[in-house]
Amino acid sequence: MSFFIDTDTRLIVQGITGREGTFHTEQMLAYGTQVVAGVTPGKGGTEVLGIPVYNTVREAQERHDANATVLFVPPRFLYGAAYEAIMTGIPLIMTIAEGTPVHDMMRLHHLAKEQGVRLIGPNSFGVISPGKAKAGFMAHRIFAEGRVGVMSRSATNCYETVYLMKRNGIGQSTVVGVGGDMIPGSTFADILPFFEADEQTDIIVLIGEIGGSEEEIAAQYIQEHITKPVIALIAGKNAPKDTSMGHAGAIVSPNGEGSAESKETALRTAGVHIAESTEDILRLIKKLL
Amino acid sequence: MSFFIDTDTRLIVQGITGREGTFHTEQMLAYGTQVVAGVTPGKGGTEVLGIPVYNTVREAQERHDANATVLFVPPRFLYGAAYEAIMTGIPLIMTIAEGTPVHDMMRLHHLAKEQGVRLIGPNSFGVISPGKAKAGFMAHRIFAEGRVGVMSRSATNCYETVYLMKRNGIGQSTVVGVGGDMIPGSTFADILPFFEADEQTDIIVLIGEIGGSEEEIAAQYIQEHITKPVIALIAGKNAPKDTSMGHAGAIVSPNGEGSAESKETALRTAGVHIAESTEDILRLIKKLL
Amino acid sequence: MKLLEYKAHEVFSAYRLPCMHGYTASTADEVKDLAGLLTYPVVIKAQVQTGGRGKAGGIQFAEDTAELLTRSTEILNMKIKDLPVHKVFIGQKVEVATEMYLSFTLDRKSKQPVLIFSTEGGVDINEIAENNPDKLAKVLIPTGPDLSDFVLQYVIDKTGLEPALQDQFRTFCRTLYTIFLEQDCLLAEINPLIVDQAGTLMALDGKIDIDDNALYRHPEIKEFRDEITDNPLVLEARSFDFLYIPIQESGNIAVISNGSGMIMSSIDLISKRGMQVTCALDLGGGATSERIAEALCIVAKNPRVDTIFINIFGGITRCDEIAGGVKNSLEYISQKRLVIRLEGTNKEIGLDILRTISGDLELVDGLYEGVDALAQGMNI
Amino acid sequence: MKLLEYKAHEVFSAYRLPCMHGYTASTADEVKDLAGLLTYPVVIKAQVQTGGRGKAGGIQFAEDTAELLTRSTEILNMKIKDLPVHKVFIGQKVEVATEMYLSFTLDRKSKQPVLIFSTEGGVDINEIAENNPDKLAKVLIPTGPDLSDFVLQYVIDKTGLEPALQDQFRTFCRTLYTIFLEQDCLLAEINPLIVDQAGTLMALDGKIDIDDNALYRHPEIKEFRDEITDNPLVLEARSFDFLYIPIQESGNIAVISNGSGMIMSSIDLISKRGMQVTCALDLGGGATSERIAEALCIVAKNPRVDTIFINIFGGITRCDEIAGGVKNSLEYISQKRLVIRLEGTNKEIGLDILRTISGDLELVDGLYEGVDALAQGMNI
Repeated sequence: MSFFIDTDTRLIVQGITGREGTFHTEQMLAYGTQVVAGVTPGKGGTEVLGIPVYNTVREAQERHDANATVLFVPPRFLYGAAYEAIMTGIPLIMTIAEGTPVHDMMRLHHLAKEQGVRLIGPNSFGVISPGKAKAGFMAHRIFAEGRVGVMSRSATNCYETVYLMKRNGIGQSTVVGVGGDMIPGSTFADILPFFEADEQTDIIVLIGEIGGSEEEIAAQYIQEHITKPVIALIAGKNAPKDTSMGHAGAIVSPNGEGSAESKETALRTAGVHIAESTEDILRLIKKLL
Repeated sequence: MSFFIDTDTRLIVQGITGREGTFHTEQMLAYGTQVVAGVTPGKGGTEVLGIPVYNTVREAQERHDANATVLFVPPRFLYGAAYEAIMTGIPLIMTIAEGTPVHDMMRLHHLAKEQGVRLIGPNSFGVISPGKAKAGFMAHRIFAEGRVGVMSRSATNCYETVYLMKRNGIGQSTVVGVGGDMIPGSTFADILPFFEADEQTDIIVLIGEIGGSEEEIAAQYIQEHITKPVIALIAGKNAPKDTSMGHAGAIVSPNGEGSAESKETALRTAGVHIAESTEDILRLIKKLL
Repeated sequence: MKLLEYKAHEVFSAYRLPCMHGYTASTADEVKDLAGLLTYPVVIKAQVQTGGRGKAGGIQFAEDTAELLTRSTEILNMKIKDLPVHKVFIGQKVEVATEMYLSFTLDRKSKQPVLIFSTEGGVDINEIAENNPDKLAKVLIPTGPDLSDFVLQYVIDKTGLEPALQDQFRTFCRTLYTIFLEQDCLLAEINPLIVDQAGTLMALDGKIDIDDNALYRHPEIKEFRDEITDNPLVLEARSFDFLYIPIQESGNIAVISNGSGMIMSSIDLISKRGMQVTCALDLGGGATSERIAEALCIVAKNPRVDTIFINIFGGITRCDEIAGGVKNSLEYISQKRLVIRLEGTNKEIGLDILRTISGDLELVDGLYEGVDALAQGMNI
Repeated sequence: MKLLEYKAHEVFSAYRLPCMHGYTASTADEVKDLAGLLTYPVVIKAQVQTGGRGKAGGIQFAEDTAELLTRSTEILNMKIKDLPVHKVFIGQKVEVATEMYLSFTLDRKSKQPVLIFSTEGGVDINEIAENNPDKLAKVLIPTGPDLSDFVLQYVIDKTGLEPALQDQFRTFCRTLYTIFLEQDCLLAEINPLIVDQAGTLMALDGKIDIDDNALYRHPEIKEFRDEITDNPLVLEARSFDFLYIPIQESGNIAVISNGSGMIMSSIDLISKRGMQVTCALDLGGGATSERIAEALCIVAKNPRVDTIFINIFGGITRCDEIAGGVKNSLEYISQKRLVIRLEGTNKEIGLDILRTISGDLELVDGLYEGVDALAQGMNI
């Protein structure tokens, strides 16, 4: 039993009638994910790929006993769609959109905590438990089922890593796209306990980057609570200060807050193995297996 | 170590300059509680009983490393004072006032959950760990230190019970006034895990009453999670329907929701010992000891 | 505080929620004065704080002034479920095309407001839930000042509300929800919510229950509080800040105590022994002897009361004040049997005072013992 | 998006926050036109997106029109930290009694807004925090539209703000917090927040940083976005929805990739081998060959670039589109060395296309191998 999504995940796709929503629903179905319903306000009563579409998340949830939702909606509609999913009490909400206003995410982050639901993303590829199910837009053929848990702020660094792993015969238990924004719905520290408790996970890989302090907070959590080996890569060591590196969250402030050094130091102190590159992650995994 | 308040509790009294606030601060000090600061907006810089008063909870908390607060403020100011305490992140907030608007409590209940702080009351006598510390207005001489945990919606029924226990040589670990309002900050089910984990507690006594469904929810929690013996009394079996019995929360709706029968049935099914009266609680405790 | 129907309509009007407009009258003369203002046919509705008015004949129609006077007088002389009708509400009769149901109430379990809507209405909501669950939608509302689109869309889709009514319905719900929040309602119910011949939604009847603890925020409503209370003892107690609770019409015992829990426990024990409590009075905390004497006088005024059980577990309330109160009121309550249990603060001083009183006070030590004494006195 | 000072003052004005009023000018002629509107003495402030303006001579005063023209021309011809001054802001000089500091920013750790206030101001806030921690208060703000009394009271008590200023301060904070929320600010800073000779609070300088992702909600501000960007390649890339990031002035390598993480990783590996990246371009996901050709042309326009490293891990981005883009832009980038790594969707088709191209493309398999090739080519 994987902890976020699995063969018994009954997934709603919010924004299923959009171009991306439809395309990735097809991909998710092809991978074996149980997509049970779609939601697009105003399109209730129609069908996409044989999947019924509803106006509201609650109706979709009630009629299909859904337990997760993935949002393929443009950033300016993310707040409304996620708010609805949170308030309907969907226990797992995965948001994909890149470019969500940070004030919107600030409110959603706290709201999800209040309502006790798990919000993943945005600016995330989603979540995949290889061989079981996926929710998001990741190219699933580069993943392989196995015993390494991965969570990453960056999609491309994550892809590079899992593909390297796959070509070397190493698979993943669950891979979570934490997302590249300033305020993620769930932080590394929020997700760590799930990997720790997951019987399928032997090693945890954390792919962080400059900006914010989630890696430092994760380091503290690892020191206090995590018994499994953790490998971390921090991207952006040579990025200039006060310059966004594409991800809204990947920015070192003028006073140096959010630097790679600070993160690596904190993680190293917590006993985490620091990788210098994606290739290096592979080397460390091999050493630890 | 008692779980809510103890000898290392560093208590703030909000509303310390009021008549009741001052009187009960004196009582709490006499009992040995560490009252470290008072808060009354506009009275910052003064002193009450030698205890410094501040304008804001944050200043009191920062200067005295406080970890709990008790609110002796009139019901119409409860929302503001509790909001401040919650948002300052005081981990334990005990509210006393009777007569708080239910819409105010609705908002505070969710806010406290969101912020991860524990809110007790209102319409509550507070919390006491006999022999260690108390926060509230309970007449502490009728309590005795011991190994029975008690939580009660009613103050008078609780007093009757603990005093009977004391005269029979049985003491309490911690006694929590859940409060008599429609929406408590913490419900029986919220508090049960603390008694279950508390090494000093051997038996749990739950004093409920008609109205709402907290006893039913507690019953379910007990069935699933509680290994210690639980004794319950439900007051109000013979109260007329659709009539408030004094406590805002003690009301059976016209359709019979919130009846004592429903509560007793649920609790009995969960393996709880049902007491017919306060005397009967004593008899059951003696049997179980 | 449960508002009378006409008062609920006043609240609706203030928020521009389409509802019945009309006039109230308390006497036949007042009805006569209204005659010229009305458009016939009219409906005359008894203003009482209970359901089942229609079945009891409390709602009648009139085609002209003569009929209006006859019917109004009839209703004003009625008792509905033992409640006398003091007031009627008279308004133009509306041709109803459809009856529906809408309410906002507080869900104590989730601690959130809940919206209940049904395209079936006019009968009790529990009946609808049982017989027509498909036509009913019940949905918890995220706490906050706004009613989200998705909540209303769900309700519309679930009940299949016809498209022509949806926009009106949304506005209607938003307004009623604003009333629910701003007026501190425990319940804001419209039943029936009707569609008239022109296809317009309208509240034909309304129930609003306002949180007593929040009445200080609604002084304009608070002043009508006494209007809805028929029991003069409740009113008298209220004027002293006591809570007087009628229990069983057929009982003969009055319970006086200093807390809700203790009152309920006392009634439970007394009832268990086959006796009946007719009323209870909650002193609250810290009452002085003067106020306690008043409390005793109030319950003594209830002619059904032949026995008064005073059960005090004093914390803030001092037993010597209780005893003083008994002493001061003795001449007014001398006809009644008195069983007194004192515990807590200044217990011994209180008992000493009571022992000096000549008369048949029965002093007991403990609640259980008190109930025992009550039973013995009644040979039970 | 970091607003220029004058634009921040415009935002303050719109919210009636007391601030500097003045005029902007981009040329000496424009300054001349303003002369008649001014009350001397005036202050002339360079409008550039960097701190340390004052020390660099970018803030000057003038007693009369002649001096104004001299000083303005001087400033308009300046470069401050390599940034040319395109605009000056001219306003009446204010006699400052006290300088303080106030800001609202986003605390990424707690995910809440944070208020920072100091009765010391005019210098960098980190300096104040270090030298005068007693005069500084930093407090997280509960998310929500209102700034609670207790938050402001704490700040006042903590910093010992003098009583005469407290009411003004409260209003000032509330207004700035409204700006912070409504304008989607990452930072709303006033430094110095001054008290003038009359005892009035006023924003003498302002920094507003607006969340780029929320600019769609602020079209009136978005149109000034290009004004603050001096790099023409950044502007050109933006017009194609690409992100062009200047890295090291002294570098010679351009990195083109399809994602922020991969760009950072590429730079990290290249730097680790002792080479230097001068710029990077993020294609985002799913770029077509036409757009990819544009991207290549843009980086090729940077005269410092002699080597372009294309590193693609294609998901939505297809490798054949990348290859097509390279082919189409070949004539514009022929002077540059090209190292190309393709992985993912349609990799083989892409490689086949590239193999048909005559020229010195270096095709590599893997990021690590790509960096190796770069190093070998530079004899490192």
